[in-house]
Amino acid sequence: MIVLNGARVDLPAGASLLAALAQIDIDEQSTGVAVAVDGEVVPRTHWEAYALRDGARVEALTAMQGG
Amino acid sequence: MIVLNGARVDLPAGASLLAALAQIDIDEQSTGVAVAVDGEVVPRTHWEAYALRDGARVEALTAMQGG
Amino acid sequence: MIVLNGARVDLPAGASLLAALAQIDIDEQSTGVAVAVDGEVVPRTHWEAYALRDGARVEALTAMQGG
Amino acid sequence: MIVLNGARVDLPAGASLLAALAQIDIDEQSTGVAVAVDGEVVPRTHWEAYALRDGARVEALTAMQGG
Amino acid sequence: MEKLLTEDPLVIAGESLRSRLISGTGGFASFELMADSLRASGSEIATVALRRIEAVPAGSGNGRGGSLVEVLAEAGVRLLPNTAGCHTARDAVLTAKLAREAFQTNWVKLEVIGDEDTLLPDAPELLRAAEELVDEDFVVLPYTSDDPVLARRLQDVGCAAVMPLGAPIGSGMGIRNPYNIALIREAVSVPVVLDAGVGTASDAAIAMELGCDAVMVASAISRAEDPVMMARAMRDAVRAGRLARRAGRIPRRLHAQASTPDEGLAQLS
Amino acid sequence: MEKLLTEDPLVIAGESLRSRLISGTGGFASFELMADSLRASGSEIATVALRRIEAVPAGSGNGRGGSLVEVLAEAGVRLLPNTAGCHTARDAVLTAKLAREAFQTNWVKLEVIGDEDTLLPDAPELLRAAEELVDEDFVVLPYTSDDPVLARRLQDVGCAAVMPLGAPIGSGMGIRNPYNIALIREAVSVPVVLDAGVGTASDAAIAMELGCDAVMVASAISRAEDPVMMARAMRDAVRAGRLARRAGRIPRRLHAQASTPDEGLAQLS
Amino acid sequence: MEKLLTEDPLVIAGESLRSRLISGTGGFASFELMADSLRASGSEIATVALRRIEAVPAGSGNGRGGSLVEVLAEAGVRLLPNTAGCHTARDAVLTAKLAREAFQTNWVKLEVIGDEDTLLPDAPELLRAAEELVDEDFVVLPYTSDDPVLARRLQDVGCAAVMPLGAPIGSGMGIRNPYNIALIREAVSVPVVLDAGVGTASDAAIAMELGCDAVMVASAISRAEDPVMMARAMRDAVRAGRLARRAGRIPRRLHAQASTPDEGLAQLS
Amino acid sequence: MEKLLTEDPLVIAGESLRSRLISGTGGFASFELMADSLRASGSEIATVALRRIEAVPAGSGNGRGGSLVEVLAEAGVRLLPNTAGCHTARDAVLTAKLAREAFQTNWVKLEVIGDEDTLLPDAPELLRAAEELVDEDFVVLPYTSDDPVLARRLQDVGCAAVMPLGAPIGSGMGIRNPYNIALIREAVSVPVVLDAGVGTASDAAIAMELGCDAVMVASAISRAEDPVMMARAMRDAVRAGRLARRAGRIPRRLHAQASTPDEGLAQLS
Repeated sequence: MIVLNGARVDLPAGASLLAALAQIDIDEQSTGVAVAVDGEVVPRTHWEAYALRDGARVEALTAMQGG
Repeated sequence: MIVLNGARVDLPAGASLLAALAQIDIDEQSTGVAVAVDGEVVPRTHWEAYALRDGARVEALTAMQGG
Repeated sequence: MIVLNGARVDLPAGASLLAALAQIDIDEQSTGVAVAVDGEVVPRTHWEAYALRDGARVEALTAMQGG
Repeated sequence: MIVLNGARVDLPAGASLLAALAQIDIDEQSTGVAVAVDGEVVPRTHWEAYALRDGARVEALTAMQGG
Repeated sequence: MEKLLTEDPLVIAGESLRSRLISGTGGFASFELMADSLRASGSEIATVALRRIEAVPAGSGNGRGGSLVEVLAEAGVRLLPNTAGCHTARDAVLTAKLAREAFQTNWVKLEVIGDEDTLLPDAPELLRAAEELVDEDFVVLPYTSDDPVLARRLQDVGCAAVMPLGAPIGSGMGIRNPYNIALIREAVSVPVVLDAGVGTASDAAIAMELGCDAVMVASAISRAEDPVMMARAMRDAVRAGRLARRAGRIPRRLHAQASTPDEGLAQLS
Repeated sequence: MEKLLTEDPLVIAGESLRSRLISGTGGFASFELMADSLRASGSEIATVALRRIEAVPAGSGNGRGGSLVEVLAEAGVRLLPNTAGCHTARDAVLTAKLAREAFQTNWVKLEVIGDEDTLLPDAPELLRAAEELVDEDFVVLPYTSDDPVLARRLQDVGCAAVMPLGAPIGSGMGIRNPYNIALIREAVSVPVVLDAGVGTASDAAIAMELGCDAVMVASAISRAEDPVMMARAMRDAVRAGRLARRAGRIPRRLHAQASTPDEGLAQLS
Repeated sequence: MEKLLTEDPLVIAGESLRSRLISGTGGFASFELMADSLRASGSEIATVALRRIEAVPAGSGNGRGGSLVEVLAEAGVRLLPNTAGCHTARDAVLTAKLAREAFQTNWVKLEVIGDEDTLLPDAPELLRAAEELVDEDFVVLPYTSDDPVLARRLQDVGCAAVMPLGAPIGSGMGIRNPYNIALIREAVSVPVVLDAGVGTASDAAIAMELGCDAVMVASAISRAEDPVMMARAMRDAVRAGRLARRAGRIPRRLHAQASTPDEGLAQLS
Repeated sequence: MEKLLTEDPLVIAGESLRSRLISGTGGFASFELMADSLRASGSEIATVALRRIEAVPAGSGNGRGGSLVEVLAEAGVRLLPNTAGCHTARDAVLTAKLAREAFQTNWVKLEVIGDEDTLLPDAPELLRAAEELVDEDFVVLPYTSDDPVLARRLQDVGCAAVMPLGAPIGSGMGIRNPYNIALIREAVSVPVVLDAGVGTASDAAIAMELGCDAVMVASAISRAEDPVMMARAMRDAVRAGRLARRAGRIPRRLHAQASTPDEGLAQLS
């Protein structure tokens, strides 16, 4: 289990960050997107190799209209 | 007939201003009061002698709280 | 003698307004100019016929930069 | 040598703070006065016992009209 | 303060007054509240309007202006009749004459209103009425706009004081154009009484600091949540502003000026 | 007024005060003028700075801070030492400790200056010094900017009051941003003392109307043409502003609201 | 912008204008600088005064108003004669008639000055002159105070527009009493042209935002360090203020309203 | 104007910009309205926030930030990510790093909020975050209070510009304390971008006249009744204020100064 943008997501043990992001239709080609795991930025080049620990907190962010 | 403070009042022909004012409990002893007939001030000393023409417009005024 | 724009000017008796204005190089062709004699406007078409009384006060005005 | 309120003062080796303050007519009875040596407050009860190091920076302060 | 104020009286038409606060009498919930507020304000003058007498059961004195006059007399204030509600010079002049007849005073706060929404004065009519009343030996205190030229004209026709507005009557907006009040102070030598617009104490203080000789307050006291307390506030504010004007304030500057000099500053580190 | 003020005391760190005006002692031409002004102001607290003792002929007490302390004692005011001139938390903390030693008071008006031209406070250093002094059991009254967030932080670290500026020290510009003072009033529960910027009486009244609990005045009194008269003006203005705040002012409106009703208006023409 | 402005013309007395900026011609260092500034300002109307012709060497056209008229014609602006310097209705009316004779225009910017220090208008004389000139078929644009009642009276006697002042001529103080300008906008239906007081671009924008239909600028351009650049600034400011008025501004509020919503805010710690 | 603006570019961190208006992207009813407004404003920079991606039906690109990025690219503006919603230095720094990853820009509008009601910045946290981001090679544009000392500190730690507020975000109150903005202009040499508080066009002009190098506008455009028209108004107002600043305005004076000289005045009566 991990937490993706605040929601619990069940994933096989040792699933990659890339697999998690697939849940919200994000892949390495997605533009204007950035991801942090447990409070650290993970560059997209590492998404495939990055194995998520159980309970990892993933924040996947993109641009929103703002001040 | 005269008009006293906007209200029609029936009075005998040649009635005095003093008689008209009696309608609203005003007499020569009343304090803080002034009277105009047809747009002219009539001093209280003349109220008794002043004979009202028919249709005379009488304004009897006193102090009111104000700016 | 007349007073032209505040200055005394000696002129023969019965001289015309046009003659007076010649003193300051004004004639019927001058543009942007208006004339008053003794506080009344005199249209340019009357300058020649207008005989100045002795002591007449002539104001000959034109445009100046202003507010 | 010590520095008392910014001025160099020559004192015998191991002189007391009290002795230094005497230069400016301050003693333990002086009211409205406080003293710091090398950036630390020295309570008046310690002035006599306090032996000044050579080059010690003494600030002796009192009330002044202000803000 | 007593001593101070008798040192520095307000003089209008030769009459010397100790208080520089003139109060209105409108808008109070009761005669009692009005009387308490007037006492708390320290005012020596209070304005009243003239209205039609209503017929009442014989004998009873209720609703009689007489009783208002008595209450004000007990509160120790002199009456200043106004011409509120008049829109023409003619009506204002007649109203002033009726007031003189009713209250035996030739003082009048002259109001000639030009607009119902703003209750702003009508300059030409006001000037005409002022001229006529001065000829009739009235002591005329005109409620005027904050126009320095009009204020000067009103002085020139013989008004005993001018009463420029700070803002529309009852608006509580304070002094919208302090520059004009300062210009009026320069333009006339008769007393300047700031009239209308005061909403709270500081507005009254500002008026005095600008050089006004007195302040007239009505709604700001009578319609406050606690009129008696606001009356005290106004009394103190007028006093404060007058003292500050006389004391000579410091100049304004963009940058700071230390109130604690640096001389003798310790070297602590 | 006595009665009123004892009804409505200012309480700082558990101490109850009748006057809501705190005076500075700098800028007076003489000790005598200072003492007379302090008495006229009614202040119960006056600020003093700490500076180096100057060597003087033995025996003479002249120029001794001691004599200043005595004059202030005679004038019946308690001392509030400030840390004027300090640019770092370290210097301010040491100065506060020296003041406690010199005057046996743990109250301090904390100043940490960030800029010489404006004498504005340095927010991070001020917060650091406040935290440290609170830990050392001082009653800390910080001179701060008009930043509501900083005021809240200062309360959160344990300051006994906050002293936001109205404008730079000695500028006499009044309260440049009344909105921020109102926001500070909302943001903190400790007393808010308007400090710096007051130029004349109405500025002090406005501060109180905005909800400040007290006002600190220095140059506006000491550098006025007549300091004693200005001290009286400030006393009355603070009182007026406090009363007006409590009395509940009328709302502001763009248009007029008659203070004299039209009912019963005569038909004169 | 062309498209926009032809969509939104200024109409005075049936004449449609694309520019909402009226320029004065006084105070320029040279005719050339005046002409360049007028072009940069985009003004279609420029005011001129009437003065005595000075005797000059025969033949030379120098100093002839004629040449001023020519320069203005080349700059593509129409003349708006004023009655500057007149202190009575009588003088102003005669000056207007002379201007009509000299320039073949029945438009006049009517000025009747009541005070030399402030150059403020004299209300009763102004109203009298306006009435007389309207009877003589003039298109009267009166320079008036910011008194809403007087503005209404001027409309009622037939003025084609009203030109209230923001502040005294040449003072550069901007709009001292924006409330009165807003009240004038409510009080009249004829065009309101803000006249006098503009000191810099934002003053002109504020005038338009308050609902004025146009702005008159003289000294603020001609006496600026760089008149041509200031003329550009005024052109843009009038345009900006007009657009902002039409676009419907957001309301003012004491507290904040986020422009970035919190929805979807990350939990980063 | 093209020529003019290329003559007078805004340079931040070595980048030269022709527009001095920075736009926000929040609060628009639609992407289309946002794009039209951005074009009308002439802005070359627009701020965006970072928020969580919402799961959407596979294939659909809706609600994807990607589409916002594309719309802004089409509108020809560069992105300036902000850290809106962050309350600590730590969150703000991480958000800036995520923005750099997402948008390949090292520019960041740094916001560290200290209070929910006013959205005012937290001075010590802001300074800490700025220092850290400068060390990480970011081009830091901090949203700060109007405190000149804090602005100076932010420059000292290496910020590329400072973005002081005029009033709380979305309040539309304009520049509540112009003195502080002028003092900030004196205190720093980096560009000063007025951020927050602008409500209408004249506010933007005033900011430029006070010496700001640019203005940031969000709600005043996006929440106006007609955002595209207000965007035009802001473009013109920024231009007008900049020109007016450079043109050198006339001084302010209490009294009048005639724009029409009296020389040659006719004697008509």
